[in-house]
Amino acid sequence: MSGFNKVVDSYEEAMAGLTDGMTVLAGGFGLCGIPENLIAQIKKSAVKDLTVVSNNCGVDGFGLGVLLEDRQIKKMISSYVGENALFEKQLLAGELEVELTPQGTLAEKMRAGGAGIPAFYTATGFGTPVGEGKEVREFADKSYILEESITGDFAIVKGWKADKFGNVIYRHTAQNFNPLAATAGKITVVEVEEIVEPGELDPTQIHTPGIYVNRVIKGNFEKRIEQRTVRD
Amino acid sequence: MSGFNKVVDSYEEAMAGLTDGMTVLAGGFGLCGIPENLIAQIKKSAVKDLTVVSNNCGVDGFGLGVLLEDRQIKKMISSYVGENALFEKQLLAGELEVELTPQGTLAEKMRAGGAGIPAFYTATGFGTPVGEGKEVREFADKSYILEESITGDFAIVKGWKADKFGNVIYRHTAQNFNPLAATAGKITVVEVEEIVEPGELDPTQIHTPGIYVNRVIKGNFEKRIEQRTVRD
Amino acid sequence: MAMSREQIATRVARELKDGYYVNLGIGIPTLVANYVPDDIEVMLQSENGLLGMGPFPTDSEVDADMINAGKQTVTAATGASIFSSAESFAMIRGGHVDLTVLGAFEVDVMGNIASWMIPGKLIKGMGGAMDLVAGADNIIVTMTHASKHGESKLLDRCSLPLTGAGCINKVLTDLAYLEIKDQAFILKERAPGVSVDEIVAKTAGKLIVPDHVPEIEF
Amino acid sequence: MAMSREQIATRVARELKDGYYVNLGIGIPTLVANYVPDDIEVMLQSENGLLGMGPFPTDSEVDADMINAGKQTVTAATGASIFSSAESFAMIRGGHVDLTVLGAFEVDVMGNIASWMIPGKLIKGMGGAMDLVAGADNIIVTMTHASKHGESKLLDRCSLPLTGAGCINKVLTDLAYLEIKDQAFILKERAPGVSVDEIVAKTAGKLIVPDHVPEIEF
Repeated sequence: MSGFNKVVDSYEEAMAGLTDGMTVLAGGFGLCGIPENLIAQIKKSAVKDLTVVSNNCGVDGFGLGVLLEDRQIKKMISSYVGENALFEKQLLAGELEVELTPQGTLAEKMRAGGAGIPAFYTATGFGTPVGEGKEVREFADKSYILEESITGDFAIVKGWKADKFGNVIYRHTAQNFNPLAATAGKITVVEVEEIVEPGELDPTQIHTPGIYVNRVIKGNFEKRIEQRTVRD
Repeated sequence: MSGFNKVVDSYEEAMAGLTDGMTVLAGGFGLCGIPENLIAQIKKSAVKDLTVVSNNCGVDGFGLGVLLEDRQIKKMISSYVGENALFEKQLLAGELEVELTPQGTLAEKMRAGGAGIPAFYTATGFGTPVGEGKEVREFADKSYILEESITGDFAIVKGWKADKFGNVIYRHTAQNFNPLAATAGKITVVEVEEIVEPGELDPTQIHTPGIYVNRVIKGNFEKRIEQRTVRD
Repeated sequence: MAMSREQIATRVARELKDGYYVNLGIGIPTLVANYVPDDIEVMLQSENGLLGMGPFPTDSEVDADMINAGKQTVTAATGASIFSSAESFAMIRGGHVDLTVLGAFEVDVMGNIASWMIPGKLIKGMGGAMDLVAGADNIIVTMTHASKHGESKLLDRCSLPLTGAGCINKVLTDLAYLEIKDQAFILKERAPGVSVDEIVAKTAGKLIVPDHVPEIEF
Repeated sequence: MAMSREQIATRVARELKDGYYVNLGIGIPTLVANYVPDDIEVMLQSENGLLGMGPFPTDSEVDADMINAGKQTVTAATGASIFSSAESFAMIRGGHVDLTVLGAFEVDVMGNIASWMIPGKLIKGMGGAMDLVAGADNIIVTMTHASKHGESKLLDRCSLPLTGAGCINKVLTDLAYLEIKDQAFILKERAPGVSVDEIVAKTAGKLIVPDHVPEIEF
């Protein structure tokens, strides 16, 4: 099984090949299902001028937020960038470029990128600042704008379990953008809580088939909670 | 749970509202995972002038092939229509209109239809008869054609298990086009081998969420095999 | 008197029907879940990838992998499904959600809505709001009728950058329930004790007032 | 002597690398699976929605819900995944399959391929062939060099309706292995005992013959 064994043993190896100026697609929504150790490795590697595609940019001091500290991110493509004072500061200072993209359009852009669809039409954003400069076309009397897909040099993904062949399943709502990012990276790296033998995952229940995955690593996760809300 | 209980007790009820001239999206690949009893009900109902969207058109005497017998189908949108002598006869006699669509484009058209994407670009079919009359556009120096999405008045789907809320899972490769058709029908009807209580299916492992499903019925299936191939 | 947040939520909840799949935005819309009539059931869609949102977890149930679109820890209801963000927005964009309730800064007689950005102040991003308003056929906007400074939020033309164009036709404010039709607001109901005159005075956009405008009853 | 079907499959199999995801078309391409070198592993993608196709089932394992793209009953290999047709073609269209092997009626010096339709005869449909040729970067076409009537299938311009335009650069026939470059076929290898002259005679499209054309060895 050597040819399909995607398991790597170190985070250095997991992110090997990432260089200045690359585009990185990151799974996660808020702090849920984020590849926290892969992000930490990017910080450690000190690569800069990254374009990062992720729904959010973490918070101050955790998640993608840590990449702002040393200004490793040149540009963010995100739907929501609140909850982050350093982000705000860099944005207002003109040190950070931000391309705000509606959440559903962002998800579809990554899926399309992975699926060989270079562009699609959506009603989302028509008539708003998001639609400015984009082609408008009518289908059945409704107006849509043309959105182009996104691919990345790297995709960094947080899974729950993966087998050694890179088949991945996600846990609860930690799925979010992860399977979409996974399809659209030239090199897709998945960190998981548990690595199992091929055959242990039910073939019909795999969220990300191994064909999309280049490297798998087992990590330990803090899983910080952004809004702890409980009932009595 | 009445509002979400999608279970119907008869095939008449399952296909109620289907009338002449409607478009029906059908799951299945070859004879695998086809909604055989829903098809039989369409035959029984004697509606005609249907446009049927399905990868194949069954075989003589089984699957969608039975709808050819009384000429209930006006037009087929399919990727592959071999294995069917009556089909061939009606096609050559000009009694049946056929829009041949590449398999991946067909799958994506249904997915897009269900997802509110009216059209997308694909390289598939560029420079071939499939691309004739369609817009060509270049993205990153490669040529793509514009393909419009498909929706239907009805979607007929074969699942393995569904809960009463219409959450569906498929068995093995009987999944194929079923979850795509399910998203794109104004009325989506799913016939399954087993109906379970809500909560019995793992929420993270549902192939078709109940929001897409209007009616669920339990059926008995012949599951005819097209090419029985065995090893010693 | 102007309706409370709870009263607004209660009135919105009357639009719910048994078997509805509903997406509730942050703020007043979230409260709607507390006022679902006893004799019906609805299923809440959370756009991060959850259909069938349950109540907040107990302390011991809290799970970092189980959150809603507001990033709050939640539980899954019986019969829930959990999926990717692409699948979630396929539902939303594809028009499969029966009712969407969300807040706004402004709406106008064209059915435009502005809810995500105030130039010069912080831009947090639109999140899923643009997809929600573009994809839904049935949207209720909830907001105060006027700003703290008394400026009407119901305009002839939104002044802020839009979230969606021509997609809104129902607005519930603290003063009134209005529908948007033929480039005007149509006053359908008024808050208990609020006069038509007050609503007229606080509505900057073209307003049509029928002969009879019933009071909302609680 | 012209290569047998088995020899063609054996030669194709030499293009496989350890860890390749491979889609094999119907006919000769299917045979390639029987000649995978012992020291490597490949995973077969079947476009109906199976990654990791195993051998045919035993009689007792036969399952109507478990078929391949040729509608044959199959099994799943260890580590397989099974998914929808949209996901399957996302893999194919997105260029994730490492090698695609398929048959053809004709190929030409432009890299065009015709494989799905013969006007006037029955049209069965293109199935997944158009997606496969449009999505893959690495395609090997296998076919006989000439028709039963002796007509070359390697042309300056395909005469039949195309499956894909400008997407083929490797062709293995019963007589030769050729690459397509700069609007010509380049003769890279010849079948054992087949002369360059025979290949030249049976190739209608522009052919470039290098000084040395090695024989394929088995």
